Amino acid sequence: MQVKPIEQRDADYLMDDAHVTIRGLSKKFGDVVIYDNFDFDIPRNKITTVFGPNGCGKSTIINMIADLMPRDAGEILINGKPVRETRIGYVFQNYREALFPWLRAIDNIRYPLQFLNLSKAEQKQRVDKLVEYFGVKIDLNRYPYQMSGGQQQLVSIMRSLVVEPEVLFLDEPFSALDYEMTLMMRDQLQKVFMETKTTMVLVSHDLEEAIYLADWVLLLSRHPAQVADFVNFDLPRPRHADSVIDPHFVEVKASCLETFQREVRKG
Amino acid sequence: MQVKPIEQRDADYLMDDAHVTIRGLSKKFGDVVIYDNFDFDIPRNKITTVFGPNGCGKSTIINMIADLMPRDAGEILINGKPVRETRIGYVFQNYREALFPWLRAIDNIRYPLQFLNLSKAEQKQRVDKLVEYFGVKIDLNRYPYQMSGGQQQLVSIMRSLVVEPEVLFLDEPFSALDYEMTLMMRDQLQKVFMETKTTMVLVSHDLEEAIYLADWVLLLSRHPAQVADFVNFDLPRPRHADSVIDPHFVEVKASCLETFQREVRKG
Amino acid sequence: ADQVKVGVFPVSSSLPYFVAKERGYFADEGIETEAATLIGGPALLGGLISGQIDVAANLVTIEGMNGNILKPGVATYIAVNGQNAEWQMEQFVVGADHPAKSIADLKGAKILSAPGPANLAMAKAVLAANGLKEGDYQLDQVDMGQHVGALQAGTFDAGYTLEPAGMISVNLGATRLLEAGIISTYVLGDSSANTFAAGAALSGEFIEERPDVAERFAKAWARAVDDIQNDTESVRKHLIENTFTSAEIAPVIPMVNYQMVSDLSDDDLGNFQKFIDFAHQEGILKETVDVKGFLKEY
Amino acid sequence: MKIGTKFYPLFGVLGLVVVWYLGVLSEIVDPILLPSPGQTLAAIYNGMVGGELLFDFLRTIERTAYSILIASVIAIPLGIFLGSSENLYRSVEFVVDFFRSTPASALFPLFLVIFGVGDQTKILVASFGAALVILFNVAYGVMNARETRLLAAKVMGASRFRVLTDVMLMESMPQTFVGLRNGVSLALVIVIVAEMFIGSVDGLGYRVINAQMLFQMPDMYAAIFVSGALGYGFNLLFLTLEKRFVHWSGK
Amino acid sequence: MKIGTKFYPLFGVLGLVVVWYLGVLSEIVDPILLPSPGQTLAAIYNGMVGGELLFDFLRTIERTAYSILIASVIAIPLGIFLGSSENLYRSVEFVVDFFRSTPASALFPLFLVIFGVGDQTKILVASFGAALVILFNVAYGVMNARETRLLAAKVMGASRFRVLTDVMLMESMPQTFVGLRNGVSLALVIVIVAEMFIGSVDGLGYRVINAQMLFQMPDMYAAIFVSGALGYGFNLLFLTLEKRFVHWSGK
Ligand SMILES: Nc1ncnc2c1ncn2[C@@H]1O[C@H](COP(=O)(O)OP(=O)(O)OP(=O)(O)O)[C@@H](O)[C@H]1O
Ligand SMILES: Nc1ncnc2c1ncn2[C@@H]1O[C@H](COP(=O)(O)OP(=O)(O)OP(=O)(O)O)[C@@H](O)[C@H]1O
Ligand SMILES: [Mg+2]
Ligand SMILES: [Mg+2]
Repeated sequence: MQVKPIEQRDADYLMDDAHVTIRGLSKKFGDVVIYDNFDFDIPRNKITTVFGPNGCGKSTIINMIADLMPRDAGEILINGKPVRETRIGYVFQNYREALFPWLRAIDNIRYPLQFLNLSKAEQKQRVDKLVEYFGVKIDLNRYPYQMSGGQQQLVSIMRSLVVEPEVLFLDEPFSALDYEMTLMMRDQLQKVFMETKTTMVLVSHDLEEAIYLADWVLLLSRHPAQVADFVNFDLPRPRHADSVIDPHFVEVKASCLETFQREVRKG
Repeated sequence: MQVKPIEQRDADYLMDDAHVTIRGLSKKFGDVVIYDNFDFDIPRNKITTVFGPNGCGKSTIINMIADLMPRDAGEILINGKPVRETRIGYVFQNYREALFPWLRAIDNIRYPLQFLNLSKAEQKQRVDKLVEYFGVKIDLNRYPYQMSGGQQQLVSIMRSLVVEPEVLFLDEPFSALDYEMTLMMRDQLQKVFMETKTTMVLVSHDLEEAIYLADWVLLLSRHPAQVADFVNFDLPRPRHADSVIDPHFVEVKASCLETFQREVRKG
Repeated sequence: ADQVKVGVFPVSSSLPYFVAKERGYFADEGIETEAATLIGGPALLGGLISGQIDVAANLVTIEGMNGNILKPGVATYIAVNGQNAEWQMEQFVVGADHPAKSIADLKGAKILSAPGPANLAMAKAVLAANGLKEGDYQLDQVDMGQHVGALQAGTFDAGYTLEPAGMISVNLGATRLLEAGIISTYVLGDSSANTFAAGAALSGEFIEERPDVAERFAKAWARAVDDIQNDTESVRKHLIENTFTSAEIAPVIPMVNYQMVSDLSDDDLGNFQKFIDFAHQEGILKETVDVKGFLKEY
Repeated sequence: MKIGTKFYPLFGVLGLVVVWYLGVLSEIVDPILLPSPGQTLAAIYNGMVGGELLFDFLRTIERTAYSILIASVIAIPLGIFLGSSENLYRSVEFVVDFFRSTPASALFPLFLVIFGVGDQTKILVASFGAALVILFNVAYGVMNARETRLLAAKVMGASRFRVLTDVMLMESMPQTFVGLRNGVSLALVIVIVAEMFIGSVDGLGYRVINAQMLFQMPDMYAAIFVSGALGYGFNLLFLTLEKRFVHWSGK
Repeated sequence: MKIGTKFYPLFGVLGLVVVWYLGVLSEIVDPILLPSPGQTLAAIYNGMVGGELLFDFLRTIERTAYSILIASVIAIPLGIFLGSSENLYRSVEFVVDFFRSTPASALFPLFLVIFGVGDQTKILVASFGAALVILFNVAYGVMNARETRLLAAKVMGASRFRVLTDVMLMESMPQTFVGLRNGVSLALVIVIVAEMFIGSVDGLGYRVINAQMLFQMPDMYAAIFVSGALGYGFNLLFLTLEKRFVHWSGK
């Protein structure tokens, strides 16, 4: 797969049914230009994964979309509205620093509900439904530090989902987990996606993971960040351990790797 | 590939030209039996990678071989001699905590040489040779904290190689590095191996990495740790990015994954 | 020269030491003194008991006698300082705006006291002699350094204070003097009687082991006392460098009645004993002592 | 940790007592000046069981407790306020550090002038000293609040004020307790020094100085040891409180 | 950080001076008791330029420097020794903590008895206080040495002794500097209190008490402020040393 010049590729990643639209986005840190007049659309009800070299701006872009970081110029709309008027979810890489250790797991999950206009009963129902979705067997009355890393990240994901967000952002959500936990959590996330069809944007530094979970893989190059490729991966869900040796998977991976080696690493 | 009962598998992993021989090894932490009468041979001049679920005892075994941890019973010999009489190298996962931040990189590398009987000139020559091997372009007069993670781990590896160890142990040496760094460091390590043929034992929690680097992959199950499989992978070196889509690689990976899912995760 | 270690409390009561030192009287006797500045009786007495000093230039007599109870002879006085209505030291002052004209008028007042159990006991005794019972007033002990400030700030209505704080606060216009020499007046019953509240003490060890040095030391001391008695004005300058005294107050600061033990009259001895007995009666001294046993004439 | 380790501190205490006894027996120091451990223990016992020492002990506790209370009430909110803006904290940092470096005992005169000589001055000087320590720790705690938690709260829809109360306040708790522990030690020291030197009719400092004036050495050492024990006790108390209320700290 | 932030501390100082002036102008406190900032500054200037204050300042520096030197020489090796065996440290921990909690000023009498009445007592009490703080920090630094670095040295063939000198010693350095900074603050406080209350003929504490006795308020505040500045200066000095010698700390 050959990377086309920017102009021709537009059609590939500016789409009609975009959930998040990014137009003319610019961002500098000091003198370093991270984004320069960047346009991109994030598809609705899909998982878009973002893969790119360190420091290319993966976290920066989802932070700007989530309004956690100011942008220098440009417009970002979720469903045509500014972010402030949208419910979003965000899962941080470092769950240890994202959960509130002074609250029990269940209270961590409940925390964002107080900012919605919900009755106690509705709140309870939301949480119950979620717990059911995940088939959670762990004791949610424990404090985060009494749980394993995977359990904590699960709580973190539940906390972000309990508000029924329009878009869920995940910044390397599994990279602090060990291999087994990662495998389990990928499958949990996939299950949730299949049930809720929530639009998700997931940053990963593991190419295999990025492809495994994706409907679309966004490959970013750097200085400033550009779309090196935007690859569709349509292996039917649920995917499982064997998917990684499926020929289609291997092919997409090879193509991504090639792009990464050629376009991205040189940056 | 079917896993054979222990008795029948002996021949596979107890070999004639073993570099490290482990016999009747037992280790408990409190009431938890990690190893119980464990036998294993590590082949000479090969890279053996160890893969297994968290907490199965990967670090424990290499620590016991390296005499960093006492064993409850059993015998471990390197080249027929006890560890104390052998020069070994050890690369820790957490290079930040393994390097001495008060010494410049070059002094970190030189540090172990003072425990050998070498003249100043010989010491210098050793270091120079090593620097040449690695084609090091970084400034070794910097302090570790002034270097990137990859550079630090490189220094850590050089420090372990400078004594020309008989066996080099690496406990998840790249897992704290980012994707690009990891790719580069794998290739560096492979290069060193091809030049020196040093026997290496490398623990990895990334199956792809474990296979990519290995001549032999040791799959461990847990409670107590047992050899779930010991797989030969003989793709010629140097291996490179494309090797991971080589059919032989994919096949070995599929087999390992299957073993892992069936034998290991259940533990 | 013979070495003598002297503990010095840098207040005007130590004046003979500074005079003898600076006028070369010790040198004349072949004595070289080494001074250690020590604030307060406990430090001085501790020095005498442990043999770290040979002489305390100015040791409160009650404290010295207390030491003599624990270790007889440890503080043997060669000179004592008398204080009374004329030789002012302890006194009652009252806020400038306070209506009190005498100590008896201090009913209901908040009074500060010089610190330590002895001072507190004296203050209470004086108040009692003026018809004020405990509960008629509030009495707090306050470190000497704070007296002027506390009186100036009006935190207390009145104070049982010592020189030079008393004089400074009067000069500042913060207070008026109510009555001085009150121990003599109310405890000894005679406003002109000498209250020997402090003096120069030698350790028993010093006297026993180097009797000749002790004698020469006393001789030098006597010369200084003599100078002070006969030419009060010329000795005052020795206060400026050596004690908590500024050049402004040095010329006017009240003096105490410096006396060598050998010059004490029988009345003096009687008053001294009475003072010590009173301390015992107030519970400040565990036992009573015969003061004559701890005086040494040279 | 094995059960045996519980008893290790006893070795240390034993060692101290042995050294002390040797000092007394060898008469390196005059026995009048240094009483034996036995005499001191007896003085502690007599003083604490029905004696005056107990009363002084309680008075010192009372003063220290008031100081730390006042210090906390002022310094914790102020520390959160200052810590929530780095620029603001930088502005006052020098002044805070300067006063932290000023020996509290040198400040007695100033406080006497402002607050008078009563009990309140002792309490207030101690509060002042403790408040600076607490302030500084709370402000640092707030400034070092995990960025990620603040962002997490923000992204969930918490207002600036809610971020302050829900996250910053909680985040600063471990450091606040460090401040409280250092603060209470300092407050105790200042209270005792104040009782010793600015005049008082009770309290451990008074007992020390009084015993010293009367040259009752066993009583003096009794009071000194009780002071040490009190300091140790306060420290232990706050450690226990910390374990309870900041259960997540260090995990 | 922008250049402007360098000047933030000035705002704080300015605020302090303004409050002080207001206090003086409003005559809330008697002007005799609280001199104006200007008078105090003048007293500092006159005292430091050719006056006696400079001499006292230097004397206090000298005493504090000696104390911290003595404390370091004793506490650092001892701390390393104790810290290298956890059991050993546990044994003495209680005694160390106990004495750390004992107000150093309460120990004056004991030290007078043991070390005599000279200047050395002030220095030694201060050393004692500082040594406990340093000891405790060094021991913790050693005990918390990164396990991995110890293992790394061991696997490279370092003997137990070399591990101690090459790794533990270096590892404990950052914490040692924390101890030194706290220690020097404490030493300064004790030296000043000792100069105030044990008796001295020079030093800042003597200057404070002397000015107080003579009721020379500008001089007293001058001495107090110089004490504060000295404390701040010591702290800064050790921070600078730390940055230089423990360049890797916190990185
Ligand atoms: N607050 C900041 N101030 C200055 N530079 C920043 C800041 N945040 C990020 N950068 C820089 O901007 C670039 C993009 O950072 P970003 O965190 O988005 O990278 P990333 O793609 O998420 O990398 P990683 O894979 O390491 O998570 C990097 O070079 C980083 O150093
Ligand atoms: N010092 C110790 N004390 C008690 N238990 C220990 C200790 N070290 C390891 N263990 C336990 O022994 C088991 C094996 O530990 P080990 O570190 O060898 O696992 P590992 O295979 O290296 O795991 P990982 O993939 O997490 O590195 C684990 O269950 C661990 O909890
Ligand atoms: Mg990132
Ligand atoms: Mg491990």
